[in-house]
Amino acid sequence: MTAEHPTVAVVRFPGSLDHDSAARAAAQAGARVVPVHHKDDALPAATTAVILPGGFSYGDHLRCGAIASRAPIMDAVRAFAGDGGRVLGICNGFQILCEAGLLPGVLRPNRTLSFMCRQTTLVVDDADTGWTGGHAVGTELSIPIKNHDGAWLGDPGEGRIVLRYDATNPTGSHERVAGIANRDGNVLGMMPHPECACDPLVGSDDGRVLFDALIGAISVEAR
Amino acid sequence: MRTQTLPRHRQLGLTDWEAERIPQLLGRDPTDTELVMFSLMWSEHCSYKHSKPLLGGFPTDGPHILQGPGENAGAIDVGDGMAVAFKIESHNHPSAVEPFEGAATGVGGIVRDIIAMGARPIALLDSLRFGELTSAKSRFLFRRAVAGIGHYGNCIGVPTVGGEVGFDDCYEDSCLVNAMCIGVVAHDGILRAAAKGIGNRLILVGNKTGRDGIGGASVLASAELSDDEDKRPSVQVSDPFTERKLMDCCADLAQRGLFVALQDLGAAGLTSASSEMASKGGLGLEIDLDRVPLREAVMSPAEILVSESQERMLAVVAPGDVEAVVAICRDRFDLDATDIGQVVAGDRLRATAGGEIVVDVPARLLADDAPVYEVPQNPAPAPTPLDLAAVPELADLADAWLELLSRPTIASKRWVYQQYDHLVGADTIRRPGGDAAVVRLPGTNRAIAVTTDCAERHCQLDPRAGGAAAVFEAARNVACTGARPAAITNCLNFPNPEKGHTGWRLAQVIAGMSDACLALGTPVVSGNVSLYNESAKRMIFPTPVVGMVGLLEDAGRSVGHAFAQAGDVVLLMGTGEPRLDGSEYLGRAEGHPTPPQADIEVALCRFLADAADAGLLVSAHDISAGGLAIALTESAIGGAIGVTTQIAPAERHDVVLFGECGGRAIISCRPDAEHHLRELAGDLSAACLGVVGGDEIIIQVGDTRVALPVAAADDAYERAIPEALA
Amino acid sequence: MTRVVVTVMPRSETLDPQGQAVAGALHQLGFDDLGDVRIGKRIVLEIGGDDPVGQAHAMCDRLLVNRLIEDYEVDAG
Amino acid sequence: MTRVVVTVMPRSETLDPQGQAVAGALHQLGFDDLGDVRIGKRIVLEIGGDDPVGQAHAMCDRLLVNRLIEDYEVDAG
Ligand SMILES: Nc1ncnc2c1ncn2[C@@H]1O[C@H](COP(=O)(O)OP(=O)(O)O)[C@@H](O)[C@H]1O
Ligand SMILES: [Mg+2]
Repeated sequence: MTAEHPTVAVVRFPGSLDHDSAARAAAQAGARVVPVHHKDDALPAATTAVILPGGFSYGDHLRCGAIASRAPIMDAVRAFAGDGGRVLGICNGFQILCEAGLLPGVLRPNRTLSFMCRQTTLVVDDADTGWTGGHAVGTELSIPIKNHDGAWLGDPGEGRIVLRYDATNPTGSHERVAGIANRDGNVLGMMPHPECACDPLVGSDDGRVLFDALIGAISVEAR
Repeated sequence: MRTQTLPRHRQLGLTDWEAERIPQLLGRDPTDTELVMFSLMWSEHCSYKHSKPLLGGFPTDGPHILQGPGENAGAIDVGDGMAVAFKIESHNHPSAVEPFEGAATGVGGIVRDIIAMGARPIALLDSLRFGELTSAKSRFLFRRAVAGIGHYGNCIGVPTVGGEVGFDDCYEDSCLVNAMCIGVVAHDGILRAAAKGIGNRLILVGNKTGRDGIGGASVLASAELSDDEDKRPSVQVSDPFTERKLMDCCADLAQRGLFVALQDLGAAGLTSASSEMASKGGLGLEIDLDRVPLREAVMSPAEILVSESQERMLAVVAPGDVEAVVAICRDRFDLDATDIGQVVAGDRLRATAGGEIVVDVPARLLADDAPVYEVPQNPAPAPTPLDLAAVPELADLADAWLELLSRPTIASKRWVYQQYDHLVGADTIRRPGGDAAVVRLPGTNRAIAVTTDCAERHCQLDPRAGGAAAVFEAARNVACTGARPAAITNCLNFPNPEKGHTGWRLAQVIAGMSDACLALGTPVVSGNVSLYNESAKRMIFPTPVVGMVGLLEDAGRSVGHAFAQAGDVVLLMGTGEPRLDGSEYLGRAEGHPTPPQADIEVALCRFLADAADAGLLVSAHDISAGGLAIALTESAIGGAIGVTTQIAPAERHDVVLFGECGGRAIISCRPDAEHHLRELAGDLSAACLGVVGGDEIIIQVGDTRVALPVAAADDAYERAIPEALA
Repeated sequence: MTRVVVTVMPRSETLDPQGQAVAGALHQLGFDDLGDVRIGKRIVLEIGGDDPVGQAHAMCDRLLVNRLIEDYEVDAG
Repeated sequence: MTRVVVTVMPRSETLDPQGQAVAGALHQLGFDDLGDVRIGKRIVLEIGGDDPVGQAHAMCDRLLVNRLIEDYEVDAG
């Protein structure tokens, strides 16, 4: 079972919003998806990858991602990441990973100081993390953003920039960072929503590469 | 203070006659708490006392209607045992006082109506009206209302997929903020509000009760806004985070079959929720006010009963399930859930505080027996015809065209919808910016098309025709996406119906909407009325906002409004007589707009859906504000490609280009599909307009050639609203 | 330029969803002996002229404070 | 219960886009004699026990403050 259908844990916090679509996208890529509650203190035994989905956990109160990053399940996620397990944080999930110290930097309000929902063009910047499939550096992906605090700020040297925005850099992110991984490359946070780009009918299926990577990389390791 | 000297019932907004009626119905004098409850439940906002007799005229039946008006929302069958529940509601007066929180809590309120049906909200729309953007006040209201709607919708994870915004000086003192919500639910999962089962418990779920909006929405919405500070309630602050938890929690409890009945707490709070649940169920309810969780140290029974604290729901639950319900709310969703009373035999609503009975009235008196008033029916004189000779025909039509494109009412609304998450759920197939939005029903291959529309100038000039025009425009928008119009909800935003011609206009608009609904087979399943939208200086136009839902059997067959490829043929479908009367080009409510032609509208909608089903359309776009030239421009901008067209001249070129009327849409198709489409069209007129291609929008009227580069048009269209706000 | 501090807090009878969420989170982290939590803003301005405090009040009136839902205080220095 | 006030301020100008936006808006309203504007948070907590200030510091550490971008102060009363 685990070889063809690796178990992907999708963690749900109060105020998570994109967990269902992220689960759908992971399942489409071949995963067995297991929802995990924020108050749980362990990941399912067979977990081979974790998704922290988008949303407004705890209403974005205090600082986005801050309260969720202190939830009981996060200790398990931290341990899982420490063992080299793949963790994908999307939007609020990215904010949570930064607040949890698993990724460098912080996410600040967009340069418009308003919420921004639009399709964006991302450019692959590091093809060696395993997150972008076989796509070479410079490959463009069309994936939407939808966030209020989407401008990453930090020291890129503390991680690996996997995806950048094209020159329009809509959120005003430092170094046009759209997605950044930790130095080991197994934890990725990205503001754009690949789960909203897994079906040409909803605008694009370029986001599938990330879910395929989540699964593909795992099948390689599992062998 | 002046109000101190008024008799109590007048302070509360009851007329002398109403105050005399209460003891007659009750058989004794009401307690002060009861009087407060009556004053709210008998307000226009809660009782519809000035509009109820007229609303009866709407057609509400149809084979696909599962729930018509009267519940928290209407519901229609969408196949495979699934239903779609939807409703639109106004939050005009609170938004005028505090636009961010007013608009945000408006969204929260309509979402709870959908939750109360047992449905999962899947889409939101908003219909907005403000004064001209040259007014600082209107800019502020517009900016803050949009931010508030975005804040709430984004935070609860329901995509805001569409809506409309219009600007006219008549809304300067009375902005309109209407929100519509659509949810999905299995037929057998539809919940209703009626209390059932003597001995069942009443569980209050969600936020604590505070002094929010005491006497607020209901009193405010029932009288013209004055500067009377005393009438200003404490503003409700939105808490979308709690709403999302409430949404998830109610879905979970409904799934487990733990609800006997469910009702949201809106205007008049616990009073309205409990009296309606009791009255609908033909049973009594007992509430122990000492058990209601409070945010303040001390609140009077009346305050607890009429508090409009947001993000609360009232559920009827079997006694054996109470423990499970409370535990799930608390442990899984971090929500308060409190047993506050029970269903009892009889018909009375009884509330106790400190062991004493403070309220004991037949629930029906509060919920159903408010007085009903016939509003005066004074027909407005027919408007004077438009003197075309007095409307200067501009020498440079391209200039006029660009100017029209950059009018805020016509210009791109990207500044608005970019602040709304219109993608969450990953089922948005047609995004805002076109005609209707298309949203896939989760887990299926079907989709709904949704839109809100109005024709307020038309309604001002000719209310019956205008009411019909609003419904037909909504239907065209839905049909352009390939969907078949199914049903409508509506929000009747009007001035004071007791004055002038407003009562008559209200009746006429309802009659016109009903005509159109009957012609299209789209019954009214829900709605809302907002009256008294006027100040000493200004009255709003009659603004009946129509929210329509249409169905697409195959989500993959939906059609967008954008031209796509060079060489595609452009056809003008349908017929109408474009006029400048009441048009956006004219910019004022003057003259006689073209009355809608029901048979053409119906045939056009059918054609568009059939053509989409057959996979023959590349694009379809209805012609509305700004006329043919604007519709062509929007299709060209949408596809970033030009078009060359030829149109027969009429007495004036500006009438041909910018004149408005219903019954028309522009489609594009591959050249080899044209023949098929003409066959499908039957008697419906299909005139060849031209060909897609190039980077200019060229319109040849007789021997006059007018042209705009697509890029210049796009620039004017996109820049208008951001620049008006800068 | 004088440093003026404006403190803006939610009015006592209005709901403070942010304070409520933070209180809940602190409880879950084990801070049990905790009552009400309310969260507002602290705005620190450098203002010139003769009457910086008067100016600050004017700024509160015009922009910084929403009197319908917030109370404020102005302190010099 | 003791009332403890936690003040949280952004560490630098780049970290305070809101302060900059407000400064711009105040200038537009005609408040010309205006220098820097900084916007932070004021968190008012009711804390029980013997050491409310110590508790508040612990809360800042655990949740209330992100030291990467924010500085804070704790005041009793
Ligand atoms: N307030 C709003 N919220 C969301 N979308 C909006 C809003 N106003 C306009 N839109 C979107 O912009 C597009 C154009 O609106 P409108 O000009 O009213 O269309 P139409 O003329 O077809 O009714 C539509 O897709 C509509 O959904
Ligand atoms: Mg349209």
